[in-house]
Amino acid sequence: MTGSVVLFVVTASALIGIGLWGFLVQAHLLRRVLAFNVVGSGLFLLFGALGWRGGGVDPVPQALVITGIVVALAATAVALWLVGRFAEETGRADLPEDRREDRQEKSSAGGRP
Amino acid sequence: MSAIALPDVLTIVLTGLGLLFFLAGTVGLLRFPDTFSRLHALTKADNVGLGLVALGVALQAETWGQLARIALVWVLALVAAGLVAQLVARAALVDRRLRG
Amino acid sequence: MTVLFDLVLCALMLLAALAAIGGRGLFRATVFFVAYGITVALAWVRLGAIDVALAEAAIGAGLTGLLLLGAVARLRRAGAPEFPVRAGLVPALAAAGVAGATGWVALRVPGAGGLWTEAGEALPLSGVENPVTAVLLNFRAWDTLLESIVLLAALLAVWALAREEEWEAPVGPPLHARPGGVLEGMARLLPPVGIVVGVFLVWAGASQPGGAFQGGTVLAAVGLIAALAGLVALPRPDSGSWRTALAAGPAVFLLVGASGLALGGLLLFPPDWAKAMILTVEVFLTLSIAATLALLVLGPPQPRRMP
Amino acid sequence: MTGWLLFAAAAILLTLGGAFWRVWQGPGEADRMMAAQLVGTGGVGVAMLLAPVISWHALDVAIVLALLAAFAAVGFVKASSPDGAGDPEEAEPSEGEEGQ
Amino acid sequence: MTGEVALAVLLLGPLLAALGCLLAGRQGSTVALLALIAGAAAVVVLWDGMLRTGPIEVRLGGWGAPLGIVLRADGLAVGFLAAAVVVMGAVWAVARHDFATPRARDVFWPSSMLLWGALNAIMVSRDLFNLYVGLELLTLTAVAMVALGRGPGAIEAALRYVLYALMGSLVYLLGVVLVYHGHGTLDLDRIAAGRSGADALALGLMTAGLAIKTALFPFHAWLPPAHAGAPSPASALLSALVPKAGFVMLVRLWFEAMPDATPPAALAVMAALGAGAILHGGLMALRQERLKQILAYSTVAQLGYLFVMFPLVGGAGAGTAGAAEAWAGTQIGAFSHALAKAAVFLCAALWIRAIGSDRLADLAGLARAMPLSCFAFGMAAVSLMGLPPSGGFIAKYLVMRASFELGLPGWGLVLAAGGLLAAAYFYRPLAALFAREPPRVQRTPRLLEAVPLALALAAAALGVLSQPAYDLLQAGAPAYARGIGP
Repeated sequence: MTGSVVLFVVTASALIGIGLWGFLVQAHLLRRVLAFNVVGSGLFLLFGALGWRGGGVDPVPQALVITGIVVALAATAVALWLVGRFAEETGRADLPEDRREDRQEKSSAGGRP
Repeated sequence: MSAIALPDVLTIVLTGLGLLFFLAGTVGLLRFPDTFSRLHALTKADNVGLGLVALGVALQAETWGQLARIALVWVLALVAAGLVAQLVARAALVDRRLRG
Repeated sequence: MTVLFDLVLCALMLLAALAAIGGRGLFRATVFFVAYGITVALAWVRLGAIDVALAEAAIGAGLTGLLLLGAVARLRRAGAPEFPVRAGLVPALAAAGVAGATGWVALRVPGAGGLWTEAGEALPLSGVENPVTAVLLNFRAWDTLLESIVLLAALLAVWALAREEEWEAPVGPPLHARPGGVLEGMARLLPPVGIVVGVFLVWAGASQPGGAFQGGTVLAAVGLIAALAGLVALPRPDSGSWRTALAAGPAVFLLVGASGLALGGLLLFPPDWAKAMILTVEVFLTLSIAATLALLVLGPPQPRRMP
Repeated sequence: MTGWLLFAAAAILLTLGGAFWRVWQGPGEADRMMAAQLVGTGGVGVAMLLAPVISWHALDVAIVLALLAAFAAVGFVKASSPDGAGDPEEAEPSEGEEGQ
Repeated sequence: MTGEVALAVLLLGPLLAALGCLLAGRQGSTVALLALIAGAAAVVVLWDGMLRTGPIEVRLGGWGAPLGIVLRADGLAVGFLAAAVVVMGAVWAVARHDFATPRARDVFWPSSMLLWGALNAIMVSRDLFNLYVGLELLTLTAVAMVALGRGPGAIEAALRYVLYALMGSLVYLLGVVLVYHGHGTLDLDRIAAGRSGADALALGLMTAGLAIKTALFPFHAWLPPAHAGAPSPASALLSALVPKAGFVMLVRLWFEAMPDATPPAALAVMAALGAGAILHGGLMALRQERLKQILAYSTVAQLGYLFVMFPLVGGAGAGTAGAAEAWAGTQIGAFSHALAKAAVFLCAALWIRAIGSDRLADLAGLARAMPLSCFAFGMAAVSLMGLPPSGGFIAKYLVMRASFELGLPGWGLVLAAGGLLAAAYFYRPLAALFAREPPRVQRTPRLLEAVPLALALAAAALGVLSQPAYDLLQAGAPAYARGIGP
């Protein structure tokens, strides 16, 4: 059974890496929320895979992962509605500091007012 | 033949057929030229595939509870697929007309 | 043969995650994320953690998908531009570093074996047979109580986004559907089935996979389908009955927890009373979770334009 | 038997890979949503095939997946309607702009 | 037993009150007042019980570690519980008049009670995952308050806050997963008893996550816009209390759970980030045009003070009398910052209500119309600068003396530089307030101005009467903080 554990641990770590990369690289806010969810599910998979033995997973990580999934949903809902409201107000879906065309002007202004 | 019990044989045959229908549905999804023919292929093949798999697994079931759940899954999938296909088709039509 | 299945499943998960994050087009990213949620739910089934698979399927594939699709539509209507992924070496190295280090340490460091034995020994005293429910609603009841309140806090944050004058408006967009149409037919057919499944999941949670969160999520989902078809009059944020529903679960949990003080300890469930106390808490908790999740997905109150 | 069921489950997963290709290509949003529907049905099939192998409670997961796979499609259809809250069937394609 | 009842009141009370406020609608503030009175009484009971019998421990559900969750009210926790009640009470007094509209009222009162409840839960929890859920609840309530702000930047500030917070809590959770893998438990004391190869990486990840949540430089970008954008009474809560939760968690992790996984280099890095926060926060505060932005950057700087103690308490200094001084000084500094920062933000709240703006130019000559609150602002500024007689001064003095004793004078000089910068960025608002301009201002009830004054006096009193605070901290302090070798 250890072969499968290694596979799931490696996959979970890779998912965390993909999600983190997506969160750091993306400027589009909805994609960053999506990347957050990928990191979250990868992290929970890692938690489950490490607690995996024979037929099932250690009940404590299972309970914590369920709690984590619900908390992640709550945070995602808040973030997505904020993104929607931000887009309605500014017509943009990225934070000012991530905007490419503002970068030149920002560097000359020397940081945020 | 006695080495494998009859229900197991039937399960293998049914799930194998189901698998083929899933394959057909996917091939249809990939090969067919336009949205509506894909939708047609997908909905038909997929649900028959699922039905066969459900029958195959039902043969392995041990309690009535499990049989009831398998039946519920199939019915739900059938209903949902039918409704969704109709909605997706209509949305595609509206989408085409707006962009058309 | 299990290795073949595991390899294909893991490949699909990675593929879906990469496509969801790397690909162009918001809508495509969202569809890939829904597909990703389904593969992760299957991974949890493969690990034998059915409780978590239920939660992931209901939340990951279900509610999160609806939230994302709604957000994509809203961004498109607000005219927010999309733009390609920016390549970046430093972020890639940082992400690879963290992921690599985590994977390496997770594989190299011998596990301490977790809490299998402790949970097993304490299970008979917990009042339920399903160990996960025992952990959630007895051993670590304080986490679950705080978590149900996190949902309420999130809803308050979402409602705070409404402008001052919008507060009197009903919650969510002005949902409507063609009378007698397919969407309305669906909204009449699925909810009864969903309610049966949801209630079953909650009731069965004591002895088999299921529980308040999974059941509550399914109930929220079918409630939303009815709302999406315009069959349900959406409440206003200041509607007393809905606020009572929101507060009922956490309130009962708090009172039951406080009553433990009289029985000798905070959040104490004496073995012979535990099952009854846990079930009461679960019933009210499910009601509140379903109401809170549904309102979270519907969003802040929005004024109805006069037709 | 478990070997066969796992093989069949792996095969259905591969067909989901095919559906991923349609999601990637598109070209229309309806095509992508259709493929997502296939992924949902395939997921239900895999969950059912795993039931006899891992745990019969996997059928509950299959039920939830079947119930909620339709849910995402409803979300898509609702989101793609002109005002984001309507129903594609309201916008009768033949009568033009009736759907706000 | 009474200790457990008091703790129950402080943990379940605020949550029940939040539900009460949600249902009470217009009477939300009265429900909140009742909860605050009960909470204050509970803190007094805890403080007294703590001094007599030492830390109060509660095994939730009777299970105890490793399966159940253990709560412990030690000196540090009771200190922050007390600071939280005082600040919440003051914010209640000022906020009663501010949140009149149904939207603001129905969101602020439940959220503030939840924020208070989450803070209390974090201060006494001994379980890593329980701390995560508490921190998430704290963050979501804080985001709700920032989103309540009416200014143009409020939505953007809340969005940036949520994004930083989301990733911070996940990075922290990744560390928790590795700890559970290595130790098989989530309880701080059982983790301290064991060793695991994953400790270094786990502590690094948890620290990074908490540094983001505590807005420690260079992860502070989200704090200034959020604290400046939120309504002023909410800003007082955000600046005075919220980042302290992440700080206390870091202290427990570094010095109580994993003292051996913290090499001197890592301790120095934490202090260096603290120094960076002090300098960056101070310099940025000098360049702001609006009072609330100055105060927000002042928070970034003041949070930097708290991390200077790391190389003094751990590493070479571990177990010496100097370490105990540095630890006690830092905690007293955290308490006095909570009181003083709440005072200045509440002053800002009163002034914005009176003249509608917090631009320095508009504040000119306000002292002649509202002398009480301007004097309170001055008193609080004295504490934030670390001048005698104030809690801030005692804190700075103890940490500087410890740094010289332990042969690491550099960190002491950093604190001195911080004090100078604080004096510089507080000079501009003070000069404006006490300028000769004839102000035209709408009357503000004297009683309201007494609230920030009370807080400022409390911050000053912490300097004069630092002995009770010192005794409280020592009473429940773990070994490293009592000058006893680990």
